[in-house]
Amino acid sequence: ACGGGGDAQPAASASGSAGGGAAGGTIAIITVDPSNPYWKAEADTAQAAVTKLGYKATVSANNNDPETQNQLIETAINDKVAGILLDPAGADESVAAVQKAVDAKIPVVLINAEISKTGLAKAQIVSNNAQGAGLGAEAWAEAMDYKGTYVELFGKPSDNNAQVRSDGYKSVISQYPDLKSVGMEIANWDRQQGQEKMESLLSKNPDVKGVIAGNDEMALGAINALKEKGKLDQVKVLGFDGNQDAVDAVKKGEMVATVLQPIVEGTNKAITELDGVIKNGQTGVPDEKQALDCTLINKDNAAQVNNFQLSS
Amino acid sequence: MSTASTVTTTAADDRAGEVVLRAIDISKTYDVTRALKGVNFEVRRGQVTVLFGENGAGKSTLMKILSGVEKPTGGRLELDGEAVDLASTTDAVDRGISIIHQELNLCANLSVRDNIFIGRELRSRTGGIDFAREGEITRRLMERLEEPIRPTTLVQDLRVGQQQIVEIARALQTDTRILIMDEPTSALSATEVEVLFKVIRELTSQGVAIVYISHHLEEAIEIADHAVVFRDGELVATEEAANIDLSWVVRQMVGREADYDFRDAPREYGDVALSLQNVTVAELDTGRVAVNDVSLDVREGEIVCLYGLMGAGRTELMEAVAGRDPISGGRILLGGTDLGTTSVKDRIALGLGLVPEDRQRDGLVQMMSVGANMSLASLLSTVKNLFIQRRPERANIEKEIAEVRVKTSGPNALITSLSGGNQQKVVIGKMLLTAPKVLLLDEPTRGIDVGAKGEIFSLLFREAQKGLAVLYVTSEVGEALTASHRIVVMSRGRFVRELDPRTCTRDEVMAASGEHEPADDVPHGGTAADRPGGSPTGTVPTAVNADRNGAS
Amino acid sequence: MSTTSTAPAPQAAGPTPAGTPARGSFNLNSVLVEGRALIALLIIIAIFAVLSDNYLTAGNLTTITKQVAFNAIVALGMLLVILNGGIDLSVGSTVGLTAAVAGTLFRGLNLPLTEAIMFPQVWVIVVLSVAVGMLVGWVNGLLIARLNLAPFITTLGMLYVARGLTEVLLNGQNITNELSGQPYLNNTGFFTVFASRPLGLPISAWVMILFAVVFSIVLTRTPFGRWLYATGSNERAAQLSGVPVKRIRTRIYVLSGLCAGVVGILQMANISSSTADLGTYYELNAIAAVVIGGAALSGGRGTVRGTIIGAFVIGFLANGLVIVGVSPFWQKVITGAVIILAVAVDQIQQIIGRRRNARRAVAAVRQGSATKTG
Amino acid sequence: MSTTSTAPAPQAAGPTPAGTPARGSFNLNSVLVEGRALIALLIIIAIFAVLSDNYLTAGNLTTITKQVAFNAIVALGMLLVILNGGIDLSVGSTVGLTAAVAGTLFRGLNLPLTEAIMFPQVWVIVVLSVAVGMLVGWVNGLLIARLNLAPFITTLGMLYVARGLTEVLLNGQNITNELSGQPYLNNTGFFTVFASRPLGLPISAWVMILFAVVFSIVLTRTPFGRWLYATGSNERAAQLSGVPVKRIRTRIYVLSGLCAGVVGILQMANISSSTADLGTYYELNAIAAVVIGGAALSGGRGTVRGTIIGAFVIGFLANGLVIVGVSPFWQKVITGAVIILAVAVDQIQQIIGRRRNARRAVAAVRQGSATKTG
Ligand SMILES: Nc1ncnc2c1ncn2[C@@H]1O[C@H](COP(=O)(O)OP(=O)(O)OP(=O)(O)O)[C@@H](O)[C@H]1O
Ligand SMILES: Nc1ncnc2c1ncn2[C@@H]1O[C@H](COP(=O)(O)OP(=O)(O)OP(=O)(O)O)[C@@H](O)[C@H]1O
Ligand SMILES: O[C@@H]1[C@H](O)[C@H](O)CO[C@H]1O
Ligand SMILES: [Mg+2]
Ligand SMILES: [Mg+2]
Repeated sequence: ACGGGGDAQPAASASGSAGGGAAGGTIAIITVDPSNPYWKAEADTAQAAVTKLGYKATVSANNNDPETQNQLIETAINDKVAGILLDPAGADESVAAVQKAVDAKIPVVLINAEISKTGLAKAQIVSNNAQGAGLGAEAWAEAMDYKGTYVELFGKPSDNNAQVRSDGYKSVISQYPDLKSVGMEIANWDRQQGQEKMESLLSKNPDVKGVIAGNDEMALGAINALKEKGKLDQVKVLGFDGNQDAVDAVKKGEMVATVLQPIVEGTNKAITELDGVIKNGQTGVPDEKQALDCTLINKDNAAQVNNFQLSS
Repeated sequence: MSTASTVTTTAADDRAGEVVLRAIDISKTYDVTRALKGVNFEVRRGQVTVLFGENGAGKSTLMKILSGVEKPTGGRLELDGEAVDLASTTDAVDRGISIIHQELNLCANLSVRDNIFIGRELRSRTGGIDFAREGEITRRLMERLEEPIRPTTLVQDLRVGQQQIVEIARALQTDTRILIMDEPTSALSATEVEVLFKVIRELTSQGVAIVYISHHLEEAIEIADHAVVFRDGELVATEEAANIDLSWVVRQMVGREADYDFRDAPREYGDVALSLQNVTVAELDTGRVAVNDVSLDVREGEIVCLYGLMGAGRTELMEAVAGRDPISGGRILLGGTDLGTTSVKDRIALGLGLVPEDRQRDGLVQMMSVGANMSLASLLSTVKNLFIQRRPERANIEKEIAEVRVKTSGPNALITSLSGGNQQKVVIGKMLLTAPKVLLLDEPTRGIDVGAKGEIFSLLFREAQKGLAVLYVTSEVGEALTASHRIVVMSRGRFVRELDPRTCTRDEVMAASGEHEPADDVPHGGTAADRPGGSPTGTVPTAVNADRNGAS
Repeated sequence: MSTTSTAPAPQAAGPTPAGTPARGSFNLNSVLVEGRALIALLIIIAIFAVLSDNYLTAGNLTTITKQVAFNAIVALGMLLVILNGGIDLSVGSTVGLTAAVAGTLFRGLNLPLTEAIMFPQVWVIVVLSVAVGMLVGWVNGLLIARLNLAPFITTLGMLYVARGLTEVLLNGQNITNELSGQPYLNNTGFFTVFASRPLGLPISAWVMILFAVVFSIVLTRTPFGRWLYATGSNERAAQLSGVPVKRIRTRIYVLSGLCAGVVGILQMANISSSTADLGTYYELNAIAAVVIGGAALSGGRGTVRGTIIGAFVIGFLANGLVIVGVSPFWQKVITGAVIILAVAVDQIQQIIGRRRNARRAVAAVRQGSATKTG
Repeated sequence: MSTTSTAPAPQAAGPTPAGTPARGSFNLNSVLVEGRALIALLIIIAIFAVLSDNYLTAGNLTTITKQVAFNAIVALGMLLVILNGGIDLSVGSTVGLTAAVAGTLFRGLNLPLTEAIMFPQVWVIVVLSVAVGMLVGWVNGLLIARLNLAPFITTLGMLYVARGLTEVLLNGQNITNELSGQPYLNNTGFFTVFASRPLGLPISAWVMILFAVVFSIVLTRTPFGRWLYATGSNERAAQLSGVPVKRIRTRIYVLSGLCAGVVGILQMANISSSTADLGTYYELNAIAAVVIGGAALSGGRGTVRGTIIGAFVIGFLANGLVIVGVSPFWQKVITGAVIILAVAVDQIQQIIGRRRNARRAVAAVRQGSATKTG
């Protein structure tokens, strides 16, 4: 398959008008796992925005599986959609899939996570996980008084963000030699697994002082385990995402902080840009990679968070 | 509910002979098979009605209908003169009809007691099972059947004969007015049959009606009050027991004057084909020595019968020789080569095959066609360039179907559509197709009608004539005496005696097996002592008994 | 030459455990098959106890027991199904669905006509949700018993259906805060009951004990139990004996759904929320527990005690691997290996036993004939 | 009245394919059991074709075929295992492990003594990785055939072991860029071969066709095939007929591992990387395909054609649901329901057929006796 040299702009608009169904054609929204509140917000936001712009929307989930993603992209191509909004399953693994859509002259905009090649997607709108992790870790370290033992709950290993956040945490924590890691377990972004792993980690380290979790669900699981053992007072927990349960926990002082990913804002932006490409051949934004900074959520601003948006 | 194991009726029964159950114009169709065609049949109080008929004649089908297992496609039943509709086995049991099925229907993982009371548990005051009472009743039933099995023994630890006793006990446990026994004795020893007959007489004297089916014709004639003969789904003859004899039965069954005399002609034997030298077989799970240091030579063209009682260890020996189980001592030589630890497959290739005892479990591949079953063991002989060559395979199958005279619609018919006897012929044909030098057969005629028995033995004679060495197991003396060149008697894992069937007597054979004491302390008129043997030659008209001990 | 023994016949006199006849017959089996599970359990405990001081502490044992309880309760339902010769792959999804239903009920029911929202009381919520679990089981049971569908594929289909319904119900939202209820809605008290710890043991452990005792009695002392063992071993024979095989089959799937439903409620209390993923993979853990506990997947063999031990094997292992600090990747490898080893143990034992049996038997024969000839 | 006719008996006259005794007997089965799969397939295609214009396009059919191919190849291995009366839950993990091994080999082998890194050539990588898949199958086979362990629990254990090893190998990282190879390392060409599309069909589809043809011939025309059906239906009888049952059993697990290994390589080319999750849940899809295709989980019944159709049922359904735009939550519900319906179809047919047969028989008898008496 030859890559269809040059830019695909005219063809893109052509395929846009060719797209069947609704007036503006169909936009395929491929999210990761809408049974997780975070991605659910992403999918819902996208769907609402797409519909508002007069397109028909199909929503599907790749479950972080590149193969499923491949299938979904190919199906979208066959369905002659006008554009694709994709939350990619893996930075490297998704390159080929995006390439396929580009070859079929269908514009793709990426949301939430990036791919390792530029020049394919029209835009890559991601929250800055490294920056967010830094923010969170700093706030947590401060709450820890820069000393003490801690454990880490790691997300799904196949999801890039798990490693990025873990690395981001560590780059901050490594500056404080008195913070000591005494255990790391994988809990696959999942609340129940987070709780079970935390229970066992607590047996191993009864005096642990802190928990850093790759996302809010695992952090909330850890909080449950700590509550049950009556140790929540002595342990500082850090989450990531800014989902509603976590924000509530922050309000109650159960969680030190979480990091809000501006997913609603980012998704709206992504759809606007995709619409731009379909209608005018351009996103209207100069850069392909657009990192949206994350916001630290602590007791001070927790009350202002609603559905992944911080009202000021 | 009276749960005692006996039936409460007066011993002196004046109403004996009354018809209690009547089947009127019963038909049964299985898809395309018409198993019963408008049968009228009566069961009489306090009497034994015996059913005769070849395999597939429809006997079991009728019994299943009488006991609520199957529903007829036409006709009706009358119990005590009133129409009944038996919706299920429970329904039938509630009306006093129980059945001992032809196939064992036990749960191997449960105890004897649990099997006997399953489906009609005795409850304790708390609502749970009253194990103590159930156990006690079981114990008494076992005493009555003279089989000292503990109520808590698991059925899987019993030998087949004992399992059959459990089946019988289960039927006795209910309040039965009509008891149907479909081949209850196929795995029983002569002693056990005697006990059963004693129990049957007790029951009839109490007014219970018995329906009895067996392919051991003499045994059946002995216990009969009425005889009924089935052929091809139709009831073809009814007669009082006083007026029947073996030849009448056979004539009615096969529909013509039958004269099966399969005594093989004497002939020269060839070299030693199979040689067992001090063979010992231990049951691996238990360490029990099933076969204890036995030696035997079988020559080409010779037919050796291995006679013995249930549990003598014959099956273990046969399976070990066939290579399924390892021997733990001694040597097995086939045409001079030590078989060592060669596999079943290699032994078949070398010319040694086994027709196993339990054809459903070990002989047939139920999901396959007649043809595929037939060619299974000899498949490699039709392989060229890795592929099965269809035409030669087909030719082999068709030749063998004709050779062993399987009654079937063709090689594509499902094996399960054949009658038992025909299935058995397929299993034998399968092994013959491997061109064996030595053929082992374990109870090749169990549950098979006279006609088929005769055919199977004449088949063996023909093969032996061509040089095949045959070693077969039987539990029927008649069969041992008439269809073999030599009898080896096995008892408790050992070969206890070798006999010449032309010179020895029935009693000698049985005595050697430890089956019973000499024939005078017989409870019932002398003949009952003999294990009634429905042998092929036993069907020779009238003079059977005189003829018997002489043999060719 | 007293080789024999299995031959169960004449030693009528022997010391039969009178009084407990029923148990007697199962005991023989159970001792054999539970043996391997117990051995595995003891080895695991010994190894980890040596490797970590924090393993055999009261606190950690309580933690393990709590985690084990969820799996054990599901496994008890699975045991019934497996005894019947079936399998239930839908239990994990049913756990999730039950919790989702309960969560949704806590959030209040929109009554269609009145525009009002109804908030059921806690006990009503619990009963209704567990009933949903039973309903799933009932559908399984009907399909399997009445339509004769293969249990594996039926419950596999149900695995997807129930998980999908869970996601539809939750619609991507976790239900958390509503679970506490509101005094003015009259639906508080959920956590008070289900997160309580009578005598220091979490409620899930008590439920496990209760279920184990009840199931054990049902299996060994009632006709239903006997019938279940019978259907799993020889369905036709059972049917001809008047055992209502279809009804039993339907019921055990309902009971399996009940167990899953109860665990759904307990887990919801445990993690203080309903999430869409809840219960994923529970079916595999439950099956592993039952089989490690000595049950035969072909039906007819298995015990409550073995199943509980099997669940503890898995629980002690998972916890120990974390406590000892084995890398998370290797944890999976070891778990898989232990599952295989646990069931391989008695096969290996048997093979060794067989060899020895054969040797002994032959020795006995030789000696016998030597004596005779000599 | 060609309805059910499970009883295949005497219609001797019928057009039985003479000269093909074995096939003949299987054909009868296969027509019956594949019937439902075909019906399901046609219904699915019809529904979606009506709902979307883009469904029955050449492009979409090619896409579906490619997607189906992965599942179908794994399912063909699973078919062998199921014909034998077993099950292989480890195939999904084996797909992942094979891809991980291949990826690792692309990254180069650290030779311990020389400090050098060795880069094997592409064909060596492919052969070695597929061999790893076969090795996994061989271990399964040994445990199941020689130690008599239950296939379900053995391969469940192996599911964990292989997935764990995959994660250990990848250490949580995905391998992507190395797969293209480097000219100076002599390991390029992987994608050229495996991502090519001869005659417009992706390579995976060609492999599926190749495997289907070969397996079909093996099953119907060779002793191995005949023996496999025999062992699945009655192992004891097969053994006494000289069928090497243990060897066959071992081999089919090796073949199942081979299929999984090949899919591992194909998938790696398809998604251009090795990931730790690759192949998750493949076992369930493969089993569903085999069973929808008419195989009996108890063994001895099933065909290549049915399995391929079964895989297409799943593939057409998954694709159609996305094209039509059904919500992801409901997709699961529908998928589960279709799995159940697909296997229920012929049961329902049979039940209806049986009723009719019974009615007819009664009528015939009535008429018969009427004639007689009349
Ligand atoms: N379930 C069934 N399905 C189809 N055909 C059957 C079924 N049961 C019996 N038949 C057929 O019905 C006929 C009568 O069988 P039945 O079992 O009554 O014979 P039988 O007289 O008891 O023979 P045997 O002496 O071998 O026990 C046979 O042709 C048999 O193949
Ligand atoms: N599957 C089995 N499980 C346990 N014990 C068995 C099994 N098969 C046979 N036995 C035991 O082996 C012994 C020998 O029985 P077997 O049936 O082989 O003897 P036989 O001489 O062949 O007699 P027959 O075949 O006529 O019953 C019996 O005591 C029986 O209990
Ligand atoms: O950003 C998302 C969310 O944090 C989710 O909770 C886990 O996966 C990450 O990629
Ligand atoms: Mg019969
Ligand atoms: Mg025998």
